[in-house]
Amino acid sequence: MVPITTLHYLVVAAALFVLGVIGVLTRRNVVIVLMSIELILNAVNLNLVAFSRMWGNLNGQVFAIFIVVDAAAEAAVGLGILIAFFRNKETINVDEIDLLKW
Amino acid sequence: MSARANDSTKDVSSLSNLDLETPEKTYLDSNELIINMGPQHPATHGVLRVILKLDGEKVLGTECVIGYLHRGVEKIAENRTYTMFNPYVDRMDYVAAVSNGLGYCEAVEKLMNVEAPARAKYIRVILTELNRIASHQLWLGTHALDIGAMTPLFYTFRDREEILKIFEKYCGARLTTHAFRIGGCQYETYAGFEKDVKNVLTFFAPKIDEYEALLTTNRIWLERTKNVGVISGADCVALGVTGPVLRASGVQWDLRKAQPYAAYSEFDFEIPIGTNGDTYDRYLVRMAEMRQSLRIIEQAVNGIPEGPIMGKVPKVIKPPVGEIYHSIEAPKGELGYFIVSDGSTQPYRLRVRPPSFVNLQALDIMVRGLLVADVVAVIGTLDIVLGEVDR
Amino acid sequence: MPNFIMSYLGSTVTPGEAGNQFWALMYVLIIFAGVSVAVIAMNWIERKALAHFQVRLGPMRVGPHGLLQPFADALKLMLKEDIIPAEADQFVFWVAPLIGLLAAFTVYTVIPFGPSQAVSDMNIGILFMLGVSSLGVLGIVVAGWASNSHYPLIGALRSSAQMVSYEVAMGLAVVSAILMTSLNASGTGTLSMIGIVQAQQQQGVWFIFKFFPLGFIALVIFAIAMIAETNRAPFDMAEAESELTAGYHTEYSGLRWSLFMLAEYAAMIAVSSIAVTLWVGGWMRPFPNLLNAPAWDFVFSLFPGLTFLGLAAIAFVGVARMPAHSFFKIQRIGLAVFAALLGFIALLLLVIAVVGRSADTSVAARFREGIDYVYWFVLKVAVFMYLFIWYRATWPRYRFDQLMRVGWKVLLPISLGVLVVTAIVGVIVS
Amino acid sequence: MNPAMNSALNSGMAPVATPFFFYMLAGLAVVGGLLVITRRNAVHSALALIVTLLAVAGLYLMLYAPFVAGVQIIVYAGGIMVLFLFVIMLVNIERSSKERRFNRMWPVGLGAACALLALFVSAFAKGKALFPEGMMSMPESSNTQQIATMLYGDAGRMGQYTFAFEIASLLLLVAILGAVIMTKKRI
Repeated sequence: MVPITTLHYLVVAAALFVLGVIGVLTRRNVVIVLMSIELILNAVNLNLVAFSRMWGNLNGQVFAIFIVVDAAAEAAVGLGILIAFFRNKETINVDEIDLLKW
Repeated sequence: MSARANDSTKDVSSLSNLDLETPEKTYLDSNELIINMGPQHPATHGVLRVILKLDGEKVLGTECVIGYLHRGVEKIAENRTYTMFNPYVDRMDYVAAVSNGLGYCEAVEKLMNVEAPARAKYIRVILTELNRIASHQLWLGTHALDIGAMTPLFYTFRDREEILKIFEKYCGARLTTHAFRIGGCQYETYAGFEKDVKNVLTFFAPKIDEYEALLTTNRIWLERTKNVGVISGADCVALGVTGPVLRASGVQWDLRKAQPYAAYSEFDFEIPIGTNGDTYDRYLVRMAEMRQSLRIIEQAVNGIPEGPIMGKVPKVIKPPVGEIYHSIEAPKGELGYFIVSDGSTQPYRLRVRPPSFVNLQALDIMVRGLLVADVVAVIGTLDIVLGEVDR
Repeated sequence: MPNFIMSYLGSTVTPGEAGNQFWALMYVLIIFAGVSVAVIAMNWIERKALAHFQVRLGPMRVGPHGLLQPFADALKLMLKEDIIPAEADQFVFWVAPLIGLLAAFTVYTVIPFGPSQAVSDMNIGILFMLGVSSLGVLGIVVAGWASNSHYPLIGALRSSAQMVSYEVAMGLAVVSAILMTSLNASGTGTLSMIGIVQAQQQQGVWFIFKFFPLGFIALVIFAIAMIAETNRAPFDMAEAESELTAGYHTEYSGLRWSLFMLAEYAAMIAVSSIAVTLWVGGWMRPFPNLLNAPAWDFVFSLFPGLTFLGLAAIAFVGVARMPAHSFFKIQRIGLAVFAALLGFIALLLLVIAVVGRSADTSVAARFREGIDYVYWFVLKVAVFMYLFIWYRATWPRYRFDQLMRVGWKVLLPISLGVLVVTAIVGVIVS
Repeated sequence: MNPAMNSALNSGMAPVATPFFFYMLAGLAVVGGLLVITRRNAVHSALALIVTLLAVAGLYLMLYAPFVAGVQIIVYAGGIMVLFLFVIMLVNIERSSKERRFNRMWPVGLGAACALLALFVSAFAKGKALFPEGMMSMPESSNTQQIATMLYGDAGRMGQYTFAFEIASLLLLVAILGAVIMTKKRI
């Protein structure tokens, strides 16, 4: 069997990233768009950790932790906006979020 | 909550013709949540159905749907003779059957203008007060269980057994006793009755302390009951609420003192009252009432006179034409009987004023603005028996 | 074969660490079976203890003193119709109990029953445990949602809010214990479960007594939070039967319901194990440093046998006290057999203790050591489990807002304070 | 998660059956990701995302990054996903689940998918030349400690990322306040 190299991880990360991008671009449900963003962030994390392993350097892992922190903040604020929006418009459809001010 | 859950209850909201406070627009779909509590629900003490209108967990309003246990007791009375109807009243408030019988017998006696002999009155007082303790014990156990304390239920049921044993020895039945007859009592006390009752007296005082040790100063119990289900004395009076609920709101009103019946005028006892009218005060009032009942029983059993137990009552009970309202202080409040007689052997009309039914009205104003968990506590503290509410 | 067994018994590290896949798998199986048995035993003990708290007898009919009741219940639940409500989300409804069960059982991979008696010694052990046990909430939330009914939904929302809130206080209490592990010469702490117990051994004190009362307060906070985490009385808001009928599992029945119960009890044992490992010295017997003579070792190694002997004696007393009526004949025989079984186990343990008393590396000695470790660990866990029952019998239930207030306004500040004070004291001491 | 694998990874032993676990976890992650963006029901998407996150945590373990894996499980699977599920239950998803799932951006999605395909092909074609096969060895057993040193510093000195770490905590505080202000009816 082929030994597992950094490349393998990068391919998985790329796949997750592309799936995330497709989700963000095409889905209409805001919750799922936010989840797709989490997918993208995970793909980035996987890359960072894989490179950290490749170079024997922990900077990548520390970056990954910062990204997790960022993801938590993003999820909290994003879902907060979503609820505030839902309270006013009673929809969670991105296509209907088309006004600058409401 | 999600509207998935809401859709199925649209028909329930149309049932409600109460003008419930419109909920604030919330982020929860801006719809209030309507929950059917009961009739199959562990905390509604039988088959009470409460439609709760909730904002999250906050109660905006309630509506009680009753009648699931309706047996037409008042209608049955019109088709039975006065004597035959006597056992039926036991089935209304089945945890305080003796009180029900006492109220009915006294009402008919009053209508016929006969009086029970002194000894019968004393026996009546002893049994009724024993029954008051038993009823309060059952209330305490189930109320504590509703709030989440399992153990008091078993303690109270263990101790209630002693009282039920006396009932069983006296009249052969434990729950629906049919202890009294119109004009007095049918049975003389059994040998050792007084000893048994005195045993109960010495047995119970420490047991009540035991319940109090479990609950009275328990932090969680205090937090769950203090300032929960507050009702003012004026509101109580306006709604006709009676019994411990009324007294816990600071109104000193007890029919045993206010218009003494049986032999109550001869005993020395106090009417415990509360100040805040919250669930905790109602708990304290009922605990104090159990102690007062012990006092009454002690005086009664020590001063029980000798003599006949049956008054001069004709074989066929045929009260004169007229009407009468007689009420007694049942464990749950004022239990009244209104009897219209057309001179025949059967009542023309008999109307019962059950305390639980009237007290249940207070549920709505007591729980508005509280949480779902408090609804359970308040239903428990009202001490309702559905047999009596629905009749 | 003996060599093969010795290949494991001779090892001083966990099978996972030694890369011994066969024994690692065996351990997984043993722990799965052991936890299941413990859950069954806990079920019986809880019912009996609760009954005796409440002046009643509890199960008495199925088997002597109801000993077979849990098995009968399990059988009943398996045979019961497994109802999936028509409006429920079929797949999620199906998968929800499994999530909870998986989370509860995965935790056991890092629980150390002894220095080498664990599936694995992860160097992020405690982090892993907290993380995986927090996954259990997903099962509850999803179960409440999938039932598509009001009571389960409210129950699920309540319990998820509750578990997420109490995790914070719980985590801070755990951190203060982890901080104590770093009070050694190198100043390096550890997150490994085994390392935490060893740190207590090196410092010569269980962390419950360390910097008294700091360790004790942390344990109390953890003990309160763990009750909330496992949804037990007085924090059983999620399944408050008098308010929400049965909370998130109202719509569940049969086997699926029993999986929820299994997960709940497994989670109770798991959090108790964390508490034991972090504060009460894990597998260590009392005074391992003070009374470290081989003679003391021997005395303490008699405890498992004596415990079983005591249980056997109690069971025999039960046999003697049974009414002489012929109706009880089978029950008497059953209880006598059970007592004899306990006595046999006691005898076996005592023999092992005597044979393996020398501190050499023979099979018997290693075996004796292992039994000691597991015995003390299980005994300590059992004390915590008893507390769960005791609380349930004694206290009323908190209301939801009060529960959140306790979590955020009482436990959180106290645990933060304990953490800061522990850090300061630790710096001053070292 | 297989215990033998985890522990072997943590203790510096040669990992067992690495390719098997890698392909299993990678497959789980990708299938989970696919389900996230295709499921109609948001709760199903969330469950799929949980599977992906746990699989990625497993991949971190295989990359000798146990601390990151632990953080991933605690923060992502235990925290963020519960938040997501909570919000899904609060908002009305009945309507959105009946509507069209996708908007008119599908050509872009198709483009992205094609890009992915191209990436796979190119990686297959010449990827091996780009990345060395061997990996640098790291002392995994003190992974947590080394990360802590980088974040907090050691022996009185500031760590490399101490300042960034403080900023991150500030970010979290701001996020908390923002979320509370936006969702609360009345402050």
